[in-house]
Amino acid sequence: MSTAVVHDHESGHESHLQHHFADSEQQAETSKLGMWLFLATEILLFGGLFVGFGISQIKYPEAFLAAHEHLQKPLGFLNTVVLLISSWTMVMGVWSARNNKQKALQMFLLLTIACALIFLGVKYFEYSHKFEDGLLPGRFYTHSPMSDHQFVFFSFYFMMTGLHGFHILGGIGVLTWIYLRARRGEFSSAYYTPVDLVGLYWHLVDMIWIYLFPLLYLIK
Amino acid sequence: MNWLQNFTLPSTGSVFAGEVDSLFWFITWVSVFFFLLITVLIFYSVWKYKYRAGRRTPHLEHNTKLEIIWTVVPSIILVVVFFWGFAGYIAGAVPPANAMEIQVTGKKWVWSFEYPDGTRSVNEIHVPVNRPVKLVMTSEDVIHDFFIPDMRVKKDVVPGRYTQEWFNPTELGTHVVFCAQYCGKGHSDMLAKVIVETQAQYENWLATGGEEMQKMPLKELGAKVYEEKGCSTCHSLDGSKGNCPSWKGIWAGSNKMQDGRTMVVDENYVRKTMMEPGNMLLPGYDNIMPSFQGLLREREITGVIEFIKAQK
Amino acid sequence: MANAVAYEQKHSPNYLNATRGIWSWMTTVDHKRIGVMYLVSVLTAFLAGGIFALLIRIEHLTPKRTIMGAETYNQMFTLHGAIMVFLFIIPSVPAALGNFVMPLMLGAKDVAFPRLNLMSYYLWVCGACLALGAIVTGGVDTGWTFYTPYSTTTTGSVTWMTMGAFVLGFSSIFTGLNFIATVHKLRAPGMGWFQMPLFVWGIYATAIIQVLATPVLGITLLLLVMERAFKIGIFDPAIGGDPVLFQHFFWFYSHPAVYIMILPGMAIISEVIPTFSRKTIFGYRMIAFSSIAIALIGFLVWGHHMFVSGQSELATTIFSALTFLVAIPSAIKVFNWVATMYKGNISLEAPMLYAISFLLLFAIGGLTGIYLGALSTDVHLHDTYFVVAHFHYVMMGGTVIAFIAGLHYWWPKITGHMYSETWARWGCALVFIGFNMTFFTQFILGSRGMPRRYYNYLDQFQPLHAFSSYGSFILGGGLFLTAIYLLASLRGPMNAPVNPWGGTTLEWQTQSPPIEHNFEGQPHATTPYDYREVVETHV
Amino acid sequence: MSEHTASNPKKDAISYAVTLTVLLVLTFITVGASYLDFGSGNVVIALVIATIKASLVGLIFMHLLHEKPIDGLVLVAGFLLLSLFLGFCFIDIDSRGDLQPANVKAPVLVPAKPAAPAAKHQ
Repeated sequence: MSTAVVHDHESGHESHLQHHFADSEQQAETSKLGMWLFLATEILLFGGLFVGFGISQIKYPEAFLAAHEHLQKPLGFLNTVVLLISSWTMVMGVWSARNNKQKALQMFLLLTIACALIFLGVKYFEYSHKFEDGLLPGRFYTHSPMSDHQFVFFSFYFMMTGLHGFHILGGIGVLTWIYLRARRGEFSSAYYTPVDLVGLYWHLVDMIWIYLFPLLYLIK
Repeated sequence: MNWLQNFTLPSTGSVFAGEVDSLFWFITWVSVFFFLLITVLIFYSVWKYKYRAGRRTPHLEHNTKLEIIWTVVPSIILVVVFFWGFAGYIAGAVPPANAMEIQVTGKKWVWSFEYPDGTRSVNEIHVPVNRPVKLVMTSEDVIHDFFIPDMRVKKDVVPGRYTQEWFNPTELGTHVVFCAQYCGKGHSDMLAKVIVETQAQYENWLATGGEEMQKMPLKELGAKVYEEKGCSTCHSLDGSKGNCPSWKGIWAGSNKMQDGRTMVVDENYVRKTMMEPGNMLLPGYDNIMPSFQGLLREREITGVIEFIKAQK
Repeated sequence: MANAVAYEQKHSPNYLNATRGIWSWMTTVDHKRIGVMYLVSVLTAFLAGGIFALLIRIEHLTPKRTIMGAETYNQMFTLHGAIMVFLFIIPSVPAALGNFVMPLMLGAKDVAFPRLNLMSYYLWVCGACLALGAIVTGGVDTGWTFYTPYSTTTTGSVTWMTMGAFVLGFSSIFTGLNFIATVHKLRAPGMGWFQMPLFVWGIYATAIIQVLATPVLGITLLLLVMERAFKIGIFDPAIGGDPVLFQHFFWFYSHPAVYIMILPGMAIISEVIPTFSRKTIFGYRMIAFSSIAIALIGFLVWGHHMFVSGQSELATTIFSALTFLVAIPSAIKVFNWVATMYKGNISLEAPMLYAISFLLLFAIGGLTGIYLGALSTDVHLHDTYFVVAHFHYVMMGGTVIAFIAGLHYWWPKITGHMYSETWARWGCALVFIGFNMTFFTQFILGSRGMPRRYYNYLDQFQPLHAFSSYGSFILGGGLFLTAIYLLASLRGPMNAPVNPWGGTTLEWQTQSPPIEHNFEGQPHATTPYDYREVVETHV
Repeated sequence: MSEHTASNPKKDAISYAVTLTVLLVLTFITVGASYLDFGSGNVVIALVIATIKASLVGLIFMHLLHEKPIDGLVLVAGFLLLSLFLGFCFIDIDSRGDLQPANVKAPVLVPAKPAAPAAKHQ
């Protein structure tokens, strides 16, 4: 049995290879599979909220219709566009890393972070509006009587966008970390797994918003 | 095998119980057969093929015929069990049209019941023998469960909605009811009794309200009616004006009615108001009170009168 | 001669003495050390849960108050359930034994993500601390199922406990994720899917459920906490919510979780039986596929916990039919194990005694499942002691007994010590007798109508309750004895040979205890369970 | 990954740009459709468009087209399980009978209080 561990340590980037992997391709594929599994758990985590939302909407269709009128469609639309663009800048970041374009990689990562911040800014604006109008989750809801069940819509609105917002925040964290590593020149076509993984995560966050937007803002 | 039945299952108090028991015993004997089969094979192997140094074992990787048999045979048995259980379940889920309906309310940690004629009881239902009874149940706080082992019925009692169960009692006597869904500190004390009686006994109980009602002082009985029959939702006792006149201090006063008559509030006035409320309207009030004709026992009406007398 | 071997082993480098000091353990990424840390931790949880169980049984010696009040009793059974499920059984086989053994069986140097593995462990510790917090801040009295609206209205520390379960859920998710990646990517060269030991298949099937079901538990518990804190209006009927929907959310995870608990137990039995029968496993593929089938069908049957809950008749019928579907693969496994023993060369060391106990107890647990899957009988038996007995036969008679079998089977590999075989047989006998006394009795209590979670009970049930309690004392004694002789073995010589039982899987090819990186060089992938060559045991 | 190293960087970049354009166009369409009334079709249209968008993100941006099938399988398993969850919950809630006790109107019906303007609010 050839001991596959020691080979080509001299080629520089192999220093990222952990001792229990045979080669960097095995390591990269393993990391990716791990990430995909993590994304599946994220889908199911959000999924519980989607199921709860769906069941509640079936239960109170009029209340949900009335409640969603309080959301600002243009802002939701703006945020959708911002996130879609950030997804593109992210995939271009991965593309730059894969093609050894160091400067472009840093630029695209910064752009992605900027989009994320814009998204949160718009969200903050929307939230503060809701807070003023008493459109709050559960027992804090004061806009109309509790008995019309509009508060259930806002419970879900805040839980879903809130959980999503936390994921955006987390995304900004890991993107910044990747950006700092990219500035140190750690990534190249030979090793860019972290960029790839963060990209996958970021696209998933985008994907969830793709469903949240029509469900919350556009229901009829 | 009677001793086994008596040791394992509670007494069979309903038609349904017998059906459940037959499936129970079918599964039991199938289980005993398969358990013994496995046990015998294991112990035979352990005994017959006891370890001997150097013995070689055959390299048996699989045997398609055997594997098909032990997949198909249990499958067939399970299909039978499924349909048997399904048939019983549907029979238990659909009450017959002529079933008598009793409303059940669960509350930490009491059961209360209401009969078709408005009679109420707490922690005790009286039912006539051989007549299907349907229980329509709801809870006022957390989830409870109305479980009558002798009838083999059980259903969660859920707040915010109604669930139902039914049984056709065949055995005279008392059958215990458990709350079978955990509901807190008093969960294990939330018991009730199903008292299965002959039709005559049952009717007598309905008419007299049982011993408890006969012994209760009239004024207390009136207070009970006031709370339980809904008088309290419209008539206040403190003089405040609700949808109907307050009872405070009305006794022996004289009232000018909507139609111009003047009447004194006495026994006949109160009784007439309860039976024909539409004819006894006071100015400023709508005709919203329902008639209690046939819904109250004689002693209960007297109790209400005594209760009104006491509201000074 | 034997002494010389022992001496040499004691002083040869292994994962236990490669580095020293508590810090080297706290920060280790070695799957074997993490496995051992898990083992110690989950056994501590088992002790705690077991003490609660014995207190409950003592309380039931008499129909009314024996040693505690109703509120204490309610907290006892809640903690017993929550600790046993979330802190002990779910991580027991996969995270403790699986962590240690699975990479060895694959011929890998570690799991795919060693640091994530350590994080899983610390998440477990956090979860345990939160659960402890729940006890300290007033206790929880909801039952481990947290049914609404009781759980949204009670004054206990529900939030602490649910957050604990939430964190433990993520510990479990990361373990599962790690194991799936490991199985997919880190098999030794030449080891195809069907050369994997069946233990790995079982752990793999378990990991699928852990990854796909546990997130829903997370969100369910979050929703519960939100309902308590904000009244969001989804589960609480007082504000229009649907308490039965909570049960769907809860059981969508918690029924597959039953298979998270039993599949690894089955996986251990698939190892122990061929080894001690010295015969190839019968129906390798059937056993492997049935694990996967159980994992997948297991997702479709959660509604059988809700037959009397007010779930619709249609849903109830569908769930009943699907439930019978999941019974078949379990039955196939049992027949395969029995067929493996037939014409074997069987010796009855402790792991095999426990494996045979497993077969008998699991058969009873499985067969009594039929009563509960069938609709009309379930209506009578639901929420009675019959259910309690049924799931203890599966969870304890199945998983815990298999866990103990695995503990004895791999004890020499993990610690390098051999335990006293004589005491082990006594321990097994006591556990088996005590277990059956405790729980078989409860089948009869249940079918006679005794509801579960009852503090007071009717006088007519007392003889059976008392008998069950006496059984539990014997069971507790047996487990205590087991703990004693296992711990005592650690004081003895490091005398465990490389392959004490004549096992054919890869973990028996490295020394006991293994070296830090598991194998000298890359091990050969061999066909497991090939006993055509006589393998001599060393005991 | 091996496919990527072989694939043409320029072509990749173009495909990403095209994907972004399609995604933005679909966003316009879904917002536009929400102003029209298709009855219950609105939800279906919105969800179909969302699924097309999500698939584009998955296949192109997340490289599922070029990855090993197992990665995509994981994602699909997640979605599949979710639909099962929703499906069974829906079956239960949809097929529950609306049970009412017989006496729900009698003997004492409390007249609707003038409160509850909530009912009109919807």
